[in-house]
Amino acid sequence: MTLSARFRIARGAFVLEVDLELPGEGVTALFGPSGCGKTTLLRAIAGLESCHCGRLKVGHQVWQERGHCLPTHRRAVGYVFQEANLFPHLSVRGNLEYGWKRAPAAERRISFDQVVVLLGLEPLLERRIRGLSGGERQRVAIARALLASPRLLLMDEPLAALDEASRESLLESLERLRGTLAIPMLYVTHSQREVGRLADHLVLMEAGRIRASGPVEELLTRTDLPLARAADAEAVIEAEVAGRDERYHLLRLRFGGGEFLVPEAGRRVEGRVRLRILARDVALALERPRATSVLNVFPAVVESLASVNDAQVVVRLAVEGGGHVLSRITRRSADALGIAPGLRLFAQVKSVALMG
Amino acid sequence: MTLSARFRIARGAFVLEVDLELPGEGVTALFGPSGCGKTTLLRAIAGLESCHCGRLKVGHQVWQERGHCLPTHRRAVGYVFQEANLFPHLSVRGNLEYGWKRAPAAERRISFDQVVVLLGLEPLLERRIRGLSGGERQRVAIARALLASPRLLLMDEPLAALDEASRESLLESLERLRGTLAIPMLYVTHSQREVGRLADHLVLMEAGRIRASGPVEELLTRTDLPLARAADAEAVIEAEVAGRDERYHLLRLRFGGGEFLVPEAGRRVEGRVRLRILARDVALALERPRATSVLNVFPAVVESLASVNDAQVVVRLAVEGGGHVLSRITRRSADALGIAPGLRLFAQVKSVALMG
Amino acid sequence: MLSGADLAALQVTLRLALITTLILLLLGTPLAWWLARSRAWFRPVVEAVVALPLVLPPTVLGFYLLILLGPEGALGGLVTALGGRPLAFTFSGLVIGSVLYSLPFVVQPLQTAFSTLDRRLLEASATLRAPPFDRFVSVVVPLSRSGFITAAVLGFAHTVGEFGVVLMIGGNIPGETQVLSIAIYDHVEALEYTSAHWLAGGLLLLSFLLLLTVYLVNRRWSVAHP
Amino acid sequence: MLSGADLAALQVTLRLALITTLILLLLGTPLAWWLARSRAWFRPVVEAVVALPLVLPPTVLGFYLLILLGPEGALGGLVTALGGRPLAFTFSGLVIGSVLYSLPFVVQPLQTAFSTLDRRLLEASATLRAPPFDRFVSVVVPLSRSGFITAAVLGFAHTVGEFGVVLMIGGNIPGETQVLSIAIYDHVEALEYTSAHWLAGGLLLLSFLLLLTVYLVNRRWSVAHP
Amino acid sequence: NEQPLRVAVAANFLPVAERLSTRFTRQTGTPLRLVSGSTGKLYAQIVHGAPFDLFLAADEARPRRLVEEGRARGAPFLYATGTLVLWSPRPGLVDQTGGVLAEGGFSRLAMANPRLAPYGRAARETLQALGLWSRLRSRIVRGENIAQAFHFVVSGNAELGFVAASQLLSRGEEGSRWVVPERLYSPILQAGVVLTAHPAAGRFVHFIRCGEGREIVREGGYRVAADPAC
Ligand SMILES: Nc1ncnc2c1ncn2[C@@H]1O[C@H](COP(=O)(O)OP(=O)(O)OP(=O)(O)O)[C@@H](O)[C@H]1O
Ligand SMILES: Nc1ncnc2c1ncn2[C@@H]1O[C@H](COP(=O)(O)OP(=O)(O)OP(=O)(O)O)[C@@H](O)[C@H]1O
Ligand SMILES: [Mg+2]
Ligand SMILES: [Mg+2]
Repeated sequence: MTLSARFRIARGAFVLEVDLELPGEGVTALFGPSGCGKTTLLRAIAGLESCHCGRLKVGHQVWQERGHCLPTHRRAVGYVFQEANLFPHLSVRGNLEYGWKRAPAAERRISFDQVVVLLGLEPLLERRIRGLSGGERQRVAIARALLASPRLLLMDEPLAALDEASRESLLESLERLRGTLAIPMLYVTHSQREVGRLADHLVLMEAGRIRASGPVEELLTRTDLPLARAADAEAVIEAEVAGRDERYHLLRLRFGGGEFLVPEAGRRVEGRVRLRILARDVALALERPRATSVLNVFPAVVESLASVNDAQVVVRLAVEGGGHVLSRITRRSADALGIAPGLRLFAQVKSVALMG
Repeated sequence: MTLSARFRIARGAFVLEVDLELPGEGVTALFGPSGCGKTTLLRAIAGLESCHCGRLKVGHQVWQERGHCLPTHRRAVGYVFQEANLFPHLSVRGNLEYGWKRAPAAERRISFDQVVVLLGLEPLLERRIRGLSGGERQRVAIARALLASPRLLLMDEPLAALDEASRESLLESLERLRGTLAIPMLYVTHSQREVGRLADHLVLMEAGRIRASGPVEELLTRTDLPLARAADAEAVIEAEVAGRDERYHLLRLRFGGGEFLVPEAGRRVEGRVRLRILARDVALALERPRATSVLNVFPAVVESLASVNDAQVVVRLAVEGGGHVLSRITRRSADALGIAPGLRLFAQVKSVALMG
Repeated sequence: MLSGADLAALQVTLRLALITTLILLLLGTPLAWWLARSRAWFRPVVEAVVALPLVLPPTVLGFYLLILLGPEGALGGLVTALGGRPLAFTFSGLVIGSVLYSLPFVVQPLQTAFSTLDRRLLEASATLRAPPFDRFVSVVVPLSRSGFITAAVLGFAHTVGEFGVVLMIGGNIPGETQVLSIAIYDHVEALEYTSAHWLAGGLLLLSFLLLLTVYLVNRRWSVAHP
Repeated sequence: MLSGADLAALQVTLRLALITTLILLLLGTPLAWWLARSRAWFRPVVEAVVALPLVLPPTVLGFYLLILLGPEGALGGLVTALGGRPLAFTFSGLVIGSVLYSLPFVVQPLQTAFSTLDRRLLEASATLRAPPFDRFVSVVVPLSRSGFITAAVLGFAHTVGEFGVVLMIGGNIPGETQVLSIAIYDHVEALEYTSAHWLAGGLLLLSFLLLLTVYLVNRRWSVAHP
Repeated sequence: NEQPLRVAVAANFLPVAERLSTRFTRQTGTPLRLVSGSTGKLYAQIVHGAPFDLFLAADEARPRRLVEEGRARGAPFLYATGTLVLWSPRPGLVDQTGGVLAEGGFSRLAMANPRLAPYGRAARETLQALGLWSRLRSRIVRGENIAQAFHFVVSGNAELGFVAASQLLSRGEEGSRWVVPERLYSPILQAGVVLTAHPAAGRFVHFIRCGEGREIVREGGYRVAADPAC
């Protein structure tokens, strides 16, 4: 199943003009500056914009095309709006049950109680919407969308109003949902962190157009795109669990000719795992550093580099065995090391984070 | 001028009970998990909750007390609501002018055009509210509050809906405003980054109560508070500009017996500057590392440590000449180094960021 | 105090008001919905036409209705041609007249309520699989409660007090088309002031209790579901 | 076609409807605001009382007003005791009667509009230094536009078509208290059908144009400021 | 320069009153202002201080009552006697003897409300005298006044009805009619009464009863008895 969309929507001076082919599984992040048209695109996919605006196919089903238009209520999308948009005349429970009751029992893939627990809504169930805090509203909105048992989940900055801890736990839940429910998600976010954390596929928007679209690993490290040059620039790579330090709860991960030690953070994992490596956590050296242990060091080849600001550059490195990482270093170091495409060197990683 | 507040507000099972003394200048960040009462506190200060709920003094002026209550419109607070809350019947310009026209000309401290430029609202001025994107709304809301020429600025997650770039530029603008306008701000945020970036004073809330309140430098590094244990844990310190590398646009900063090289990022600074140092960017060693240059290394003394998770601990270090930094290391390293309060060691900083 | 005829009139009145209010809500709701959402150029025309019956004195409106419903009138002719009973002097005729005359009192408050509704809630409801009619019932109706109550109260009360139209096309037949308002009027005209006072007082009391109940229930409801 | 008396009646009618609508808006707005926001226990009682004049046939209401306003009535007695002219059979009396009878048509749509208003906008306006009355004018009024239009239209149209009350307490004095609705009624009663048709047709046309203008302006406005 | 004379006129008499008024004003220069309404309403208004100088009622009872209550000056006077007619716009429906009533070839019979309007009372008395009252009761539709009864018939909603001769005359209606014999109902006496000391009131009353007005009243479809007061 893939999602193929082609829209042209004009709103005054703003024009959204996209032609997209998205994978029909996993999480696709929509990323772009404020006002670039992310919400408009999501609305068009949900059928909330005029149907004359384009063509949309989800799997083998045509959702809209000239002359044909599946109305929103038959698209079975779960939509988490940018502003929570809850029903003020219903209690929290009433809001949650709204879509739940309307979804055919056969299509339900998750139980009411599961969702309530997942989003920590038990104490709020009988509350009215008016007294809820911003974060609580957002959680109710996410739960409501999940409970409608959608075939496609559209989420517009669902975590923006949440604190770090809730966001973290929700991200984990969403990651788990992605695995168990196999609902494809389109996920709008302003946070590069969430992109790296959650997304498989990334769509980069700018001023109503698609700037780039592709697998997250690829796009995050392309130095011609703004992501690699952001303060939070990071790479996502795959590594293999090579061992475990039971005493200190550390994992030994093998990757690209090197080995990392990574805090286990309470989860037992086996086989292949995904890791996030921040560009600023990667230092470069021409020789394998001798003073430190071999840990967290691996050989790499410079692929490209780009300037971040006056003082810093970001370097894209190809890693042995596939994958890319980024390194942000001062221009001075880059000059000192003579960084140029093709140069072989060693990357030292200060810290990595385990995903999913 | 200080702000002293004492409120008791009950909402069903939730009770906000605070007794606060805040500095009357600079930025005070309100930080705490979703639903802990931040919005309620802001509303009470603005006079939007019942006036029987407590006592509030701003400078020498009593805003509320038993029997006496200054109504909201005479408090001259600028309030940026959590949901933008713009007037749908007015254009963007109409929204901006609303408070501007009502503020006595003598109290105006910033011109209409300045604010419009600051928030990049020129192209939106004649637009209606309905078509604005989430981020655009939020920017209009901030501008509207600023233009009311408030004596106290209350901001409820003003940047949550913005992308990294706009957030960054707005943060800069707010920092500049703090300097030029000298309006005290109360700033609710979920982002530890914004706290470190913007705040002078920090109020930590939990379940309707004040968990801690004090200068940011102090609270960020207290290992008994959740901030130091968060993934984004960081310290804010002061350093002195010792020199400048004109070619590579780097600043040499002297601090606590060590020296840093920091990208200048386009700004010329002199004298003392504030720096943010992430806990995970600080490595520890018992001896001054010889392999690397002396750069970015300084002596420090362990003050306290706390566990972050199974695998990691965070260490609070006192730095020569005052100030504290945090270091997050694996429990294994901590054991290997024998970290304990009182231990003298060397901290190596991978990267620091300049503030303000 | 109250004669049998008065009681019959009370019964006719209540039946008329109830049926009229019901029909008005049924007709007025889609009309008001259309008026609140349509962008057609002729919407203002329809809006004006809906309010128009108001400006005619009820008796005069009744007079024209009488002509319209008569055997030579457009409507009456049609009805009799189709084999129906003539409508004048029947209860059905009363209902038609009352519906026409009270229509704006039902349509306009509903339109006001509908047009202030937040459309995004309807969008939310559509993404939650609710088809259009379901959306209307589960979102629009509860959120426009206050508009519906106003519409029903104005429609009902106005039909109870309505007089000229009913008098004209009803023919004041006791037990059939004589309503309470006419009965009171008759008492006043006949200088039977005592009976008029009693009847008017009773009507006021009854209506007051009815209205009070509506508003109390509404209030209780709104405390529970604000 | 139209006699001098008819023209005088037209003039009285327009004056009456305008003045009544104005007074109704002035009185109805604060009342509706209170009803929309109050949590007092007696609010439902007030709501019911406001709707109550509706259930009495206008002539009967007029009859009681006549008693009240007449020289021996409570109000009339008071007025004359204070040295004022008696109110019955004067234009002022008409205004009082019309205001009373059309009150619910103005109060209820306003109340509906006010109660669906987003309170957070009022809070925003308060933080932007707007004192209460300013808030009302700059936020509540524009956002309740549709409620005000409904209120004004219903109030105006109902006063134009209103009849029984005016007839009773006005005394149908040409050039003074004879309004158009009564003039038409008189023509109908006097079997002067042609004059009645012309007058009714003219009134309908005039009102239609007036209403159309209101709705067109409203529409243009709402396109410009949605 | 003279205050206009305000005359409250029963609605059914208004067309005639208008003609009277024009004539009178032309003759005497005294302006008249006619206020029409149902007799009951006018009576209530007079009781509550309506500024009328003269009251021309549709019955005899209310002027008498005003005199009894001391709200009038002088005695009530008769100014016209109405004639009841059974009429249908359909030619041939009403025969010259009113036999149609007994035959019952109709579904609706219109008349004024007997409780309120003198013509209604007369119509009831007629039916009672013919012994048809209870039989026809269910087919009767009642207008509030004689004008409404006329509307019912003229609009075709009632096939026939008891109306006033004056109405038929003023409208010039055709169709079929039966002038109900006077013996079948007690006379429909329309009386008036002077209410104030307006100087023109007496003159106008005299104009109606004895002068040129008398002829106008008769032309309007009323009978006028020989008046001893003239
Ligand atoms: N009527 C209009 N005239 C001009 N521009 C419009 C109009 N309506 C919408 N727009 C513009 O369309 C753009 C896309 O809006 P959209 O809500 O899709 O942005 P977004 O990517 O979701 O932004 P955000 O991250 O701030 O929510 C915005 O720049 C908005 O100003
Ligand atoms: N009627 C009520 N009954 C019970 N709890 C209530 C009621 N009204 C509000 N609350 C609770 O008060 C708490 C404080 O809300 P507030 O909006 O101040 O939180 P907040 O700190 O701003 O959270 P957020 O960051 O999510 O916006 C919330 O937990 C909310 O659920
Ligand atoms: Mg958006
Ligand atoms: Mg909040």
